[in-house]
Amino acid sequence: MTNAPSSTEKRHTQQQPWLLTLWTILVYAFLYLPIATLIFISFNDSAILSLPFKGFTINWYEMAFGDRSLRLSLWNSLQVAAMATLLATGFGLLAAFAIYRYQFFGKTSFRIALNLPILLPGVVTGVAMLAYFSSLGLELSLWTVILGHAVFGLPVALGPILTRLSQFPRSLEEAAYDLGAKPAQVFRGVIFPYIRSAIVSGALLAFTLSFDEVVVTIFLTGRDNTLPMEIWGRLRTDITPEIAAVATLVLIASTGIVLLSQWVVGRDEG
Amino acid sequence: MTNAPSSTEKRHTQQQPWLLTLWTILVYAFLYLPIATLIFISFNDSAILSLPFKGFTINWYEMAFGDRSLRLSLWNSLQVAAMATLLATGFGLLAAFAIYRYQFFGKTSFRIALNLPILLPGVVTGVAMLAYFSSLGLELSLWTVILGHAVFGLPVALGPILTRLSQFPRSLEEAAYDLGAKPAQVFRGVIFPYIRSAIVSGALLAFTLSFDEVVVTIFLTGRDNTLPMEIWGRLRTDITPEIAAVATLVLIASTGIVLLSQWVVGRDEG
Amino acid sequence: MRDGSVVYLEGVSKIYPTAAGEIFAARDVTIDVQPGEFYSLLGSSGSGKTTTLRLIGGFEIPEYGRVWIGGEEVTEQPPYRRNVHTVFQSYALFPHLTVAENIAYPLRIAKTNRAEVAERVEESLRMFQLKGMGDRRPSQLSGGQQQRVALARALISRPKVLLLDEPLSALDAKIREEVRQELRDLQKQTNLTFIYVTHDQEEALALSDRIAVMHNGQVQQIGTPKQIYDRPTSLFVAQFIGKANFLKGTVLEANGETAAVEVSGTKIWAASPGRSPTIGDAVTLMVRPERLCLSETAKTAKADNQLSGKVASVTYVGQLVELKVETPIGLLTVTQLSSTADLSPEQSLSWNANECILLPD
Amino acid sequence: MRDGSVVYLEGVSKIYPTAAGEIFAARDVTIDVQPGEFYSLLGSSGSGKTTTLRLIGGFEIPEYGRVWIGGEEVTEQPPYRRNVHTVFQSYALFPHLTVAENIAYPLRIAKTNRAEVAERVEESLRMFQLKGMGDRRPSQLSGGQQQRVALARALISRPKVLLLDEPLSALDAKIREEVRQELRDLQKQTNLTFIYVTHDQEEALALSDRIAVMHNGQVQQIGTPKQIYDRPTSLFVAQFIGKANFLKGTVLEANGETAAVEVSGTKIWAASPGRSPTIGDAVTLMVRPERLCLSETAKTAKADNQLSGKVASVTYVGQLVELKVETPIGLLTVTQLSSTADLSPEQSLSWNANECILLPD
Repeated sequence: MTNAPSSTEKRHTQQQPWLLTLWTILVYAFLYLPIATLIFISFNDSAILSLPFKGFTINWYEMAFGDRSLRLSLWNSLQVAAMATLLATGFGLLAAFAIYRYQFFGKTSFRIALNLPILLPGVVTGVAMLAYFSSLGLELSLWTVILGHAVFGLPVALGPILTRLSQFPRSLEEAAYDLGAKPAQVFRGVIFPYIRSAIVSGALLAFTLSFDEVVVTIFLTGRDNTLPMEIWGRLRTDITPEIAAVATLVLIASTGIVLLSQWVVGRDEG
Repeated sequence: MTNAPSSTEKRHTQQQPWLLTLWTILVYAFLYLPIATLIFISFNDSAILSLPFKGFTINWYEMAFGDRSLRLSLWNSLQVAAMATLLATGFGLLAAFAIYRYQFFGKTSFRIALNLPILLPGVVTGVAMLAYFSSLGLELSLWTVILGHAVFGLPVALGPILTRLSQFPRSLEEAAYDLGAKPAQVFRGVIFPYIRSAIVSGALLAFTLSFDEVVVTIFLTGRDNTLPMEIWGRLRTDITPEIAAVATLVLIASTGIVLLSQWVVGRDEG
Repeated sequence: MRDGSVVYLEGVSKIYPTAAGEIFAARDVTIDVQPGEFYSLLGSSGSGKTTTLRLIGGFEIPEYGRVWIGGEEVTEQPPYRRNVHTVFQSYALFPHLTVAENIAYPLRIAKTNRAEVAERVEESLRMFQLKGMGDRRPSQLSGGQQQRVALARALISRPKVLLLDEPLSALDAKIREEVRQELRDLQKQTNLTFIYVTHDQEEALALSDRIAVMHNGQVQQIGTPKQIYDRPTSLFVAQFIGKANFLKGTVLEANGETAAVEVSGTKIWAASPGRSPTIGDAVTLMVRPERLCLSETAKTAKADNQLSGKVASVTYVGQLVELKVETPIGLLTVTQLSSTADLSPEQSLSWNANECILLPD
Repeated sequence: MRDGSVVYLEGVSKIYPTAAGEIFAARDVTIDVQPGEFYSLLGSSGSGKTTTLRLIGGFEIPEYGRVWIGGEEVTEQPPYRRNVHTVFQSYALFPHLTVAENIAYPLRIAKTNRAEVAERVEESLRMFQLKGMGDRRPSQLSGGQQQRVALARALISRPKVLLLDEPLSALDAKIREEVRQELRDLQKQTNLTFIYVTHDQEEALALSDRIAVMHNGQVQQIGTPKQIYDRPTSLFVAQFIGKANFLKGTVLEANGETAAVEVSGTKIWAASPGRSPTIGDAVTLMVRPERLCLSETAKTAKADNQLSGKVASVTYVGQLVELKVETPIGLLTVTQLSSTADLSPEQSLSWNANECILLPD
């Protein structure tokens, strides 16, 4: 109740979230120590897949690059991922348009149904596809793997396209019609530029998913190995830091593709 | 240019999207014929995992229920999923609050970093965790599997909680403070009821993911088998429609949990 | 169709099927728009004003009735075959194109040669004060600038008619009035036909040559702003446009378009434009609050209606002062220009019969 | 602090750090609010009005200055220790609680016994015309009803001061004026202190006992609505509130608070409330368009200022007619009440010195 003058000293009103900083470090550690260990071991001059660090070497990377069966499985993986991505993105684009454009009975369930394959256990999808292909009399090969990957790649590719399309202002389309553009011109000139980045992003995601997949692949492949299967196969026979080197390379490639797809989407929005 | 009277006949302006209907049927077929085949085969009175349908039997289900090692692996799976879900949801809830509440350096990258484990190939996570645990001198057991599942369960559980929290109007919290509630009362009375459904939904998703996981599990398990590993192990030895029966049961359980979590989220929003 | 109309809708209805049955978004709408007119469709949301505009633009096809543009029937023609362009509420600028490319879009679609496109875009940028902004993206412009780009794009291929769907609603209140003036000037300069959709009565009154007031999909009244405001033909229009005092009464005498009406025991003289009232009918009288004159002494014999009044409350809202005045026939609202002078509570209220409109119940 | 104030801010500043340095969301704000007052903080977005309200509510703690409520310093107290309640712009009703549970929330938190809670909620529901809606969820109510629930909840524990953050902005234009009246009546009945944040000058002028006009975090002028409108003390306030004609000129003569100013060769008499102008100073004169009187014949010697004029344009906006009149000192805007009579183009313009405010440049 005193008639005090205006205080001239600045009051500190910001809280220091030190508890939070500690917590952040813990979460990072929980998530990232394993990955850090992996990278260390891939450069560790020791023949077992474990620390302590005994000395720096790029020996394991040289072995990995010189390994013929690893190279072959990488080539198989790239082929499968490319074809599966093409199928998934193509069908995904059409499905996205169907959902966006028309109102029809069961639209909501159509959308849920498209997402189901990615939510189902890989084991179920794998057994189901195996049974299906053998019922059709198809022989197991990389082609059956491609079809399998396309099925769960479709919802992944569909996601970004659908999200972007749902942001597409209908008025842009109407404005183009209004200004004299015919339907094909509207698609080429207005809709496609709008969703282009989402298509690229969806395709990149589908590619990564296919490239990394193991479970469905094992059920559906014939004699050919993909890269993750090859890595995994070695776990049972000779378990050396060469695996750590290969896993590190896959890690870098996967992270790169994911970041790239995030960047592609972010660039056209915002 | 005629001075015509008002037309009295109704003009038809609705288009029939028959092309779309056809397309919808095709997509459904592409995605669901394998699953339909699986279910048929599980009731098929034939010793091979293939059609044609020879007669109805529940023999394969009886065999599956009577199988001791299947039962044991189911019990292991449930234990692992329950513990991993508990860890993932608990840490996820704390991480969600950290992201929501405070502005700190690297908030965006913190969020991306939390999601990375789910985007990484299972093979990479598996090798990394194996190397990490063996460096720590931990013996492989169901506990190492639980830790592994918790790492990628965290972002899955975090997702719905974070989405719901980001919709939480800050003004509700301020209103509660304004009306006399202390911080703990605000959390109990206002924030928790708002995100409750999202926590349940996130936990259900983490549970499904853990229950279905194979790749990381194989790297991290000791002697104990989980259910998907057991199914998969049999693929190499005796491949009979018993697998189709078990896969059908897993399919039903997984679908049920996913739909349940969708329903839980949907109920509190809208 | 009526000859000379640039846009003519003849008994047009648009029906949407819903779970609860069919809804008439527009019902039996007949309007004729003359060349060079600034024609407004005024109504609240759901009144059918935007549906009517979309029927003219070709985004909807009516279930009943016909649409003529420039003497040609276009009822079932798609938008790209109609010589009308629309300025959308959201402006609908193409985000991946620059300002210049947006403006050039209709010309590029029409395969105009490059040199002419460049020249006309340059001219258009100058006309709309967008010089030097041709290379920017729409997202880098202010709301007012975006609106000018939308106008420039809609006008570059010289359509007969410009349709405007609430073009000012996305703008700040501050610049809205400025842009309103620009729009009016543009229309006068180009002598184009504007069909303007708005829910803002002030906008419609200030801008339009004629207004069609819409409600529940139907046209309620068509007329000049003065006709709509001073001579509403229905209780709905009288209530929807501006503020008014409404008095319930019974017709005592009728003399052509003038009538005496008994309101709470007092005889009030009123006008009944266009129809002769029947003695004994229950009617509603409308008188605008700014048409009631206040004076401290009772004036003699100058006004048709005079009442004594007592000021009950005064609300000050800047330019205007709103007074509630207690009179023998109830509480009346009176609006005056604000002034620095004070007001004594005892007042005499007067107004002429032609300021007091008789509306059938 | 000044004794008797129910809320007193003393030189309060709130600073936000940004990449480009510190931003003063509020800068040296000093306001005193008396018990029972309807006090408005008026400004555009970013003016600091909401920050000031949040400093009173306790949602922000100021870097400089102090805050008193009811004679007690609360500068660093959290919201739950302050005896003020807020009605949020979004109403902030708890979606998982019913209407009755929302209203009861402050009592439940204060551990009031069940019987009293039930009784007071019942009374509150009756008072706010919410009877029978106690079991509904907020999402099942209309905007106006939600606002009444927010008011009921904020008032049930009988705070000293009610803070209102643009409470009408989420309502339809149609019912906004109605609710405005209800708010004013509620404040008069309960004799509570209201601190009301708004960007709508009409709302502030119509409702407030006093208004603090804010801009860039600072208070520009504090006064009654009439003071703010008729006697702005700065060019900013004169431009922000209402419409006005601004005339640039030079002071010729000064006589206490009256001055003669030369504007484009014409001598204009003006008032300079509160300060005596210096001869030779460049100044701006402000005159409101509704204070300019038009007449067809030049009146003699009644008004301090007289000009001949020619009507250049007439815009009709319902209650008002806005005229642009060409005069020897430029184009002036004149507002009149609309009437059915026509206007001749040659007019004489007159106004008194005390309607013409001199503002320092």
